[in-house]
Amino acid sequence: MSTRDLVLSALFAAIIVALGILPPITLGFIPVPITAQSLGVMMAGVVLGARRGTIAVLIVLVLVAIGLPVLSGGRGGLAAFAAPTTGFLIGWVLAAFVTGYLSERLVKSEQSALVQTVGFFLAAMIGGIVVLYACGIVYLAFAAQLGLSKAFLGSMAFIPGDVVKAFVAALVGRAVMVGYPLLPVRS
Amino acid sequence: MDIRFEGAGVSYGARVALAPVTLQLTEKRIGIIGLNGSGKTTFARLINGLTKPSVGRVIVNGRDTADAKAVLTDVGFIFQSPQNQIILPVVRDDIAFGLKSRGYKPAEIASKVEAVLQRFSAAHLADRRAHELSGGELQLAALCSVLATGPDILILDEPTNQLDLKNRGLVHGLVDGLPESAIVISHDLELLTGYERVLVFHEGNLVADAQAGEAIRRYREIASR
Amino acid sequence: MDIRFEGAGVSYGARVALAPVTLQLTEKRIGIIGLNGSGKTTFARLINGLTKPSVGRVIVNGRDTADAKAVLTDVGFIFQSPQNQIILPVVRDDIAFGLKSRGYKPAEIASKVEAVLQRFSAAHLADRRAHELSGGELQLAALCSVLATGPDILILDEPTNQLDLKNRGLVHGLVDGLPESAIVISHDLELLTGYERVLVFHEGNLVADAQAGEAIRRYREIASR
Amino acid sequence: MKSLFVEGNSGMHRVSARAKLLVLAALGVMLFLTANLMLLALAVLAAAAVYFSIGLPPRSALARLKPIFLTILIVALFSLAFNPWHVAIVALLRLTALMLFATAVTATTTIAQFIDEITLLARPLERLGLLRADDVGLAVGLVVRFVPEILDRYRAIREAHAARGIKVRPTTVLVPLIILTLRDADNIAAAIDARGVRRHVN
Ligand SMILES: Nc1ncnc2c1ncn2[C@@H]1O[C@H](COP(=O)(O)OP(=O)(O)OP(=O)(O)O)[C@@H](O)[C@H]1O
Ligand SMILES: Nc1ncnc2c1ncn2[C@@H]1O[C@H](COP(=O)(O)OP(=O)(O)OP(=O)(O)O)[C@@H](O)[C@H]1O
Ligand SMILES: O=C(O)CCCC[C@@H]1SC[C@@H]2NC(=O)N[C@@H]21
Ligand SMILES: [Mg+2]
Ligand SMILES: [Mg+2]
Repeated sequence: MSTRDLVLSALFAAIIVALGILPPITLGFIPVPITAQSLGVMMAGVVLGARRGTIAVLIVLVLVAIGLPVLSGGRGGLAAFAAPTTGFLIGWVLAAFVTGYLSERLVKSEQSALVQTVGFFLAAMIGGIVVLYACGIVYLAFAAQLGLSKAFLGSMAFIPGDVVKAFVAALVGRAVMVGYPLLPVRS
Repeated sequence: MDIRFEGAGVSYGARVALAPVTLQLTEKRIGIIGLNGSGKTTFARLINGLTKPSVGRVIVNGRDTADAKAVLTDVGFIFQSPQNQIILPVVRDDIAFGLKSRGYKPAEIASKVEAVLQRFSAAHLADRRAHELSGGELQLAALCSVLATGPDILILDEPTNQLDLKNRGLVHGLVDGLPESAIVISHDLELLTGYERVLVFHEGNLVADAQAGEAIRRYREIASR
Repeated sequence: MDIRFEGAGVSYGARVALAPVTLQLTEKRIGIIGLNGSGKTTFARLINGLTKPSVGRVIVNGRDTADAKAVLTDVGFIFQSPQNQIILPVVRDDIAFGLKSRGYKPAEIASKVEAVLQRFSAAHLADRRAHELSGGELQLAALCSVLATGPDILILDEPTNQLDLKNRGLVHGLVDGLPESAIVISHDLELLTGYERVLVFHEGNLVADAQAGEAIRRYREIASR
Repeated sequence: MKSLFVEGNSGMHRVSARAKLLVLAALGVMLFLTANLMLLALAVLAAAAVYFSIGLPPRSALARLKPIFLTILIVALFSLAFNPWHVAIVALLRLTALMLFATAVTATTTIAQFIDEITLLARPLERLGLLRADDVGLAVGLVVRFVPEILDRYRAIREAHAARGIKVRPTTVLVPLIILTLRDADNIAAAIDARGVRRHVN
């Protein structure tokens, strides 16, 4: 990995951490916080692409593991990997990868603004919602003995917020692409 | 322009960033100098209400800055790091953006954008990406964005930072030619030659308020201590 | 120090950032001036191999910079934006950082860190966070980090940017006192007074190579066009 | 950014980081192999004993547990509403024991120790050419170094909105924030390369 790619990933990890300053909203009946950090995960994929986006998220997980309070609400430490929400946390890695991979495939610089935005939106929806929720729900069902259907139902409370996040990520991705083209082009 | 400081000062906790100042500013060109951390930016931010006084009041054109919104339309501010000031990636969009939020119609916006680009001979920058601009070009773009909305008073915080001799000359010329009132913070003392009023700050205190020549002499004396 | 440019030039696509240059640099103090975008930074980056020549070669102390690794130990570089130069959170760790990767043992590292802090009277900065430092302090910390590894040649890219008169004086003093060879890029012409050799760049070309007085005269002429 | 490490000299502090991490991993597996309530309750008691022995004042020791324990409890209650009671209790006990021990490991292991272990884990990947093990420490340092810088920039961008009378929206803040941060990355990378730190890489 070039030094530039390493630094890009680390700085995006820093952006994800910074998004954790916004306090999480915890819905009374669901144990997983609504957090702006998952917006950061989507943006990492959209802006940096699959490889660097994935590394950015991995760096965040390393920071969590070594005891830095980088999750929203100042949480962190290995205990974050022993929570019912751990599936979502680990799912961030796959989410960034899939979002990035699809962004690289769907969005081309010669497309119109609308097509690009829609491309990024689809990438963020599939990576940041479909794939992420699959990880989160399976883990929740298993670790908390909740059963798949209940875990699924409970997680639906995040859908409205996460659709909005995917939309914001798409707008940001398109604007950054215009202002600072960076996404790796696939040959 | 009519700016009155009435015993206005700023503290952060126990630290005094600006000791209370009482004065009135009406001159067309006002310079501000002082060492790093002496309180220059703090003083300027009081004028457009970005910082609220911890004691006293600041009155701009008859309005208390405690109600920042009223003052913002009168006062334009060019920040010390202009790259933080450009909000949209493309220069033209950024200029239009401030107008849009003031409720102008699309046709008006387009004509105002053209007018300001014309005024500063900056048409060649209109479609450039802000992040690719050189220091001098960035300063110019920020100036266009801020002046497009027609403020009455302009504050420039170290506008010639990082610029070469030529760009510096360009900015000097631009500032001198502004019909608006301008308050200029600068380490670039040449920029202030001829100013009838220059304020010198030191460790949070206003230590001189004089013509350029006298004020610069005081500043050099402080710097050489 | 012995730096040879042998027809070395840099292009980005069709754009020529630096037209081929042939010269030899052996003087202890070398100044570089020119307008924004004239190719100064590009020229300097060729010396430590951060940028590779598109044509020609650059030889530093007998080694081709095409093999950047060999050259990096000889050449220290202080960048145009010092806030991006301090890489680790705490100054002391940052200074140690460059040493660690050169394979020194922990005890050696500690003593070298102390030595460089001593040399620049910067011990008070050792445990400060990079993020909290003022512009002048950042420059000082960057100098410590780079010189700790003992390069033979130091390149400073606009070291007095954004500094007030006092800090500027401080940096002038530091640079003048360096026993290392130094190549100084600057818009701050005072910094270069007395330099026996100053290069002037314009639009990617080396347009003058002379004593400070003569070079600065040429530069002013270019800037006033 | 302050780490969750707690200064001290308890038994847990003296055990090597590697041993603690191995035990934690083993615990993670073993707890899920049994559904025996007695055994699980015992595990919780043991983990609690370890956790409360590390020398943290009881009040802050409890405060640290709160956020994650709360989620575990809520999930258990949610589970209780739909599942047989012992299923819910099993999940509650498993996660509580694991969380207690994990919190104890975090509180007694320094960042430097963690980074050493992660670097070691990364060595095999390095041999595959996937990454450089030493980059782990560098990346962590970079994030800690630049988070405050990013927050400052966020503040500056918000102020620019205020000064120009523009309403703050997520996109108009995030776009300049990301562009400016990415642009810094180029300069920072050059600074790292110039210091010859990652020398065997292009
Ligand atoms: N938000 C804040 N919190 C705490 N201290 C502050 C804050 N803003 C400014 N200060 C302090 O107030 C003092 C004056 O700062 P100010 O920015 O006005 O200086 P300045 O004269 O503009 O300096 P420079 O030439 O470096 O721009 C400094 O000591 C600064 O550290
Ligand atoms: N990576 C790059 N890709 C394309 N163009 C570049 C690149 N780096 C530099 N340039 C261009 O090469 C020219 C010389 O740039 P350089 O940075 O050397 O100027 P400079 O003299 O250091 O200017 P300043 O005083 O603003 O620092 C400029 O026109 C610049 O836009
Ligand atoms: O512990 C954490 O902070 C990580 C939990 C992850 C939260 C998930 S991400 C997808 C979903 N959307 C949210 O807003 N929160 C959850
Ligand atoms: Mg200031
Ligand atoms: Mg330069």
